Amino acid sequence: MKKFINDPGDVVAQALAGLAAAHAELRVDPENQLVVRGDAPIRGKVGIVSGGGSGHEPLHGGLVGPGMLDAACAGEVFTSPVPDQIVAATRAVDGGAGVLHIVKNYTGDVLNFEMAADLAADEKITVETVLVNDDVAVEDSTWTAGRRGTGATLIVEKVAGALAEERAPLADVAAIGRRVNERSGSFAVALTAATTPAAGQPGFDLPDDEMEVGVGIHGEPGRRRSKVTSAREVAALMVEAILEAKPGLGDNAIVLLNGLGGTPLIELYLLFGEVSKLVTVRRSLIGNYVTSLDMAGASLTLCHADDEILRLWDAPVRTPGLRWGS
Amino acid sequence: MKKFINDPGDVVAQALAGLAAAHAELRVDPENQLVVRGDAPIRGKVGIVSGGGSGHEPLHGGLVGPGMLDAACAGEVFTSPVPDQIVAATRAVDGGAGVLHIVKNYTGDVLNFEMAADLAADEKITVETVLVNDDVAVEDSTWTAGRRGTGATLIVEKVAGALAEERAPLADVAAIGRRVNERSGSFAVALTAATTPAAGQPGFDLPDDEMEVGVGIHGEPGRRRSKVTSAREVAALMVEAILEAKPGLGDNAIVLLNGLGGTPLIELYLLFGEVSKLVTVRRSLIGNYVTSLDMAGASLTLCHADDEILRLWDAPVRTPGLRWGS
Amino acid sequence: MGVMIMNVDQARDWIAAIAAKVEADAETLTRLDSAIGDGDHGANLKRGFAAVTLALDGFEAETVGDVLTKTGATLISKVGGASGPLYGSAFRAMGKALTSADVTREQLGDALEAGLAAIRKLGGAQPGDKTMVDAWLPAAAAFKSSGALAAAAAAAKGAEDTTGLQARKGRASYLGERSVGHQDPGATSTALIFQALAGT
Amino acid sequence: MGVMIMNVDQARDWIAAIAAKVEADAETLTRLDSAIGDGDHGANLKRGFAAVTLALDGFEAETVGDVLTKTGATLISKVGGASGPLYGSAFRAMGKALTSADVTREQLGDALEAGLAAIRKLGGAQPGDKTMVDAWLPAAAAFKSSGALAAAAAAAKGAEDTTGLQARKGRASYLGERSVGHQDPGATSTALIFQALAGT
Ligand SMILES: Nc1ncnc2c1ncn2[C@@H]1O[C@H](COP(=O)(O)OP(=O)(O)O)[C@@H](O)[C@H]1O
Ligand SMILES: Nc1ncnc2c1ncn2[C@@H]1O[C@H](COP(=O)(O)OP(=O)(O)O)[C@@H](O)[C@H]1O
Ligand SMILES: [Mg+2]
Ligand SMILES: [Mg+2]
Ligand SMILES: [Mg+2]
Ligand SMILES: [Mg+2]
Repeated sequence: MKKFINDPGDVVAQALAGLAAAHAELRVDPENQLVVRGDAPIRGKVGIVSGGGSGHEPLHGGLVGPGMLDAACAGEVFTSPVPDQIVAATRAVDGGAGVLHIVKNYTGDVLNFEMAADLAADEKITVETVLVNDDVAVEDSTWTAGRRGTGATLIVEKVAGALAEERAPLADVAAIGRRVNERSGSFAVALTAATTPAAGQPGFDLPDDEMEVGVGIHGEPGRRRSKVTSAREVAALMVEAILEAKPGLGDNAIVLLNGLGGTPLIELYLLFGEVSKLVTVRRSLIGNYVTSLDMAGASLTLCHADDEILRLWDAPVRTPGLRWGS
Repeated sequence: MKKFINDPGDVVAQALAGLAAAHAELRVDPENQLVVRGDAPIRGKVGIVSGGGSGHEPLHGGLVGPGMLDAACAGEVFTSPVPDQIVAATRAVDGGAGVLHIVKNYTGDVLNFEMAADLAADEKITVETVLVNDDVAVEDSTWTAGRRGTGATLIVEKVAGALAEERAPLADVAAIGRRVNERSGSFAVALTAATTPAAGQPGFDLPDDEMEVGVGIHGEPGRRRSKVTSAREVAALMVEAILEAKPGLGDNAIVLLNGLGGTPLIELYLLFGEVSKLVTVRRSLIGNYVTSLDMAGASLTLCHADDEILRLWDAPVRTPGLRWGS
Repeated sequence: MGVMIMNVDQARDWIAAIAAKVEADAETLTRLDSAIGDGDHGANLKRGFAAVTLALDGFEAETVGDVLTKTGATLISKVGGASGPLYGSAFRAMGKALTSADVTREQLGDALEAGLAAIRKLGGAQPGDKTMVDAWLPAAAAFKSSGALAAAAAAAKGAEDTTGLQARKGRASYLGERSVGHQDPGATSTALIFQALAGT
Repeated sequence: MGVMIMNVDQARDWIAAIAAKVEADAETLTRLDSAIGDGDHGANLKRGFAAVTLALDGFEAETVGDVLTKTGATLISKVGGASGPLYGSAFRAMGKALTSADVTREQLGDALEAGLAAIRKLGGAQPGDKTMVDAWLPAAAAFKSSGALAAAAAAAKGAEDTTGLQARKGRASYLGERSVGHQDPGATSTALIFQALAGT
């Protein structure tokens, strides 16, 4: 394993120390693995908390700031955070208007956030939860843990964050988050497996001419393998998989063409060019946002936007990983 | 070779087609491999043109926009652009106040930009050139082609771009670019080699426990190899190499901790945390900016800033790859 | 009333034995989790039980339940992932059920059932879904009928038998049919818990 | 006045022969450039001479120089990198020197010297710097004294002899001592140009 780390057991805290050194506008607590907006809690504003396993940077810690998250809880690599962290974050951002938890649909994340929400209720903090489950590679049935939360998380966080910034009430902020999730679908393809610092070797072996189709962002393999094909075919495969599961998402779309960590921007742009021929792009974002450590690969997220979603997507945001507007 | 491409011979134009689809505010010409600000030429504003081989994205095409470049010329992967492109870009951004060429110091880039400047002079366009040569891994002697231009290019482009935006005259814009270059040093370490689409295999073989020290961004190997060490030692190595070659750069520094393409953000932040203990950070930028396709590795750039440089660094910028301010 | 089979010190020994087994088998658990999950189950439990060991050191326990409740709470606050809340809740439920300094086999058997119930309530897994339930359920039943050695054997067999199952809960469910042919990591760590109880 | 040795059609044949050799040896050139450069020399020249082939097709040339000037201009506008301007300028300089429909060996020899001078002026390389100069220089001299076959042999030997040199120009210079032991890709492609001239 070749990585810029000191000790496989202490990667997350040390990376957060780097985030702290770079971003004085954030309150970073490397020990408890929390990232909080410097000006939180904001009186009367819904606080927005997300979190999950580390290894997906800039998600979530890099998306804390005005217009997006108020706090993020970083778990160990690919491991959801614990309730204590989530409660601490919830407390830190409660400005009296309640707190929204944005949770990716994985058993671990769901259970830990649930426990935290119970504990927060004991402290009389009102918590609502938006569950993100956009990954159409997983069948949404009682035979699975349900669809995973992936790329749409970023869009939910951006849009809900913008509405919260306008001082909308908790119910509305939660509702727009759910609306974005319902109108979103994602699909990922990996060319290599991720290597966690703890395991020290790739999570799965992938022959030199094969790709994992419908892969997850936690190093888990996909539903099937196939020969590596052209970018044109990969784009078609991803778009079709999404539209088959959730028809209509290709219209009026916010398109996130996301790198999984090890794929260079030149390939992502090339792939986006192919995707753009197949859907109606209203807004686009191309780059490494919801990553899986060093995995080479890409995910496509389509969000069938409406005017309100577009307006909130365009609203200013100022975080380490995403910034635009004034 | 596993890449999201259609045809190894047609990667650059197709990636630019993706950039065009994503960024309507830019005039992208995939065929001639040019990216131009939508509102260029701007009367009375110095036009800023850069360019170089592709594979370093977002450099340079992703750095075109208000506050930074007016145009970028994309060569083939790792191959400098040709004079025709550079002249076309120069013409497209000449608003009567002259044009600045920002050129990374590689034989190919230098020769092609020189030829282009001669041709532009024939068309009565005043061109000044800033040569960027910040990579201290190369000895600056008559026995080499001189130091390479790497990470500092981004800082030169940002700072000169900001001054040009204020309508400063060509001589001043060139002077600040040169000042940034003089006050900057960079050093890179690679954990894997880059694979160009044309070659289809890594540019060099690197054993599982070794790193290339002082590596370049065009797939060229470094000056030596060593065992992979801790992030702490890598940070010390990079800082020492820079300060030994150019003492004093660690004070009042703009620090660019740059990923070479295949290294995830969590490692870059961890590495930045170590660097931040060794230098006085005034501003920082962490991420993949001056890349070498899929190479895993990182480069450190230190720019010993003064108040003017800091002011221009902080000025608003709005490009696909870098944006802040209003 | 039956014979006392576990006191506070023996409860501590049980937890210490689990910690030792988890430490020794962490790589196996991670390897199993790499195949059909995300490759962290060994690291998760190692981190969790190391924290439990620290937490119990010097901790004043009056009852068997105190030890188990502390274990559960520590797992919840240190592990994360799916297994943290699940095992944490199981130990908390067992702790709640064992309110004396010495417990009988019947009481421990009921507590193991309560632990299972907590896992099932929180995680919603049915038997056959290829989870820790598939080891814990037969183990708890065997404990009641035939004691700790039988429970350890039943847990081990339950874990092995998950190999043929298709996962319907947890990350392994994402793989659909590809999950068949691999042993479930959580069921495997449950087997360690029951081996530790039997002193094997 | 000497014997005519090249007319317009033969000039075209020379360029066509270079294009064919570059196409055939592109992988070798790229491999050499991977070792001490950036691995694109083969692709660069292939792209360049393919463009030249297209440009010369149907192009009306009156003189040998027209063919070579067109070749040089096309290389400059299609290749990029270091070799594009260098070879492009060399062919342009040769073209400028050969202003008739038929040229003598003396004239062609002088033109080859002019090509070398253009490379040296633009790139600033000295003999021994491990560049195309180290093949072109002995080849041009051999052409003058002993003709095309000798020139081809001298270019090949010059290219081979770059192996022992430490690079002082171009990308290979970044490697310092590590550049020793590898043959220079540009010198190798220069050998192809002279082989094509000799029809070997
Ligand atoms: N819903 C569930 N009910 C019971 N056990 C579950 C459930 N989901 C997952 N598990 C168990 O948890 C184990 C995985 O634990 P671990 O790897 O630590 O967490 P994560 O899956 O979050 O990475 C699985 O092997 C399985 O036995
Ligand atoms: N200054 C120079 N003078 C003469 N030849 C040079 C010089 N710099 C580089 N070369 C030649 O160019 C060759 C490399 O060409 P190429 O790979 O196409 O360009 P690049 O180095 O820009 O990738 C080298 O092998 C060398 O022979
Ligand atoms: Mg996990
Ligand atoms: Mg090149
Ligand atoms: Mg796991
Ligand atoms: Mg080259």
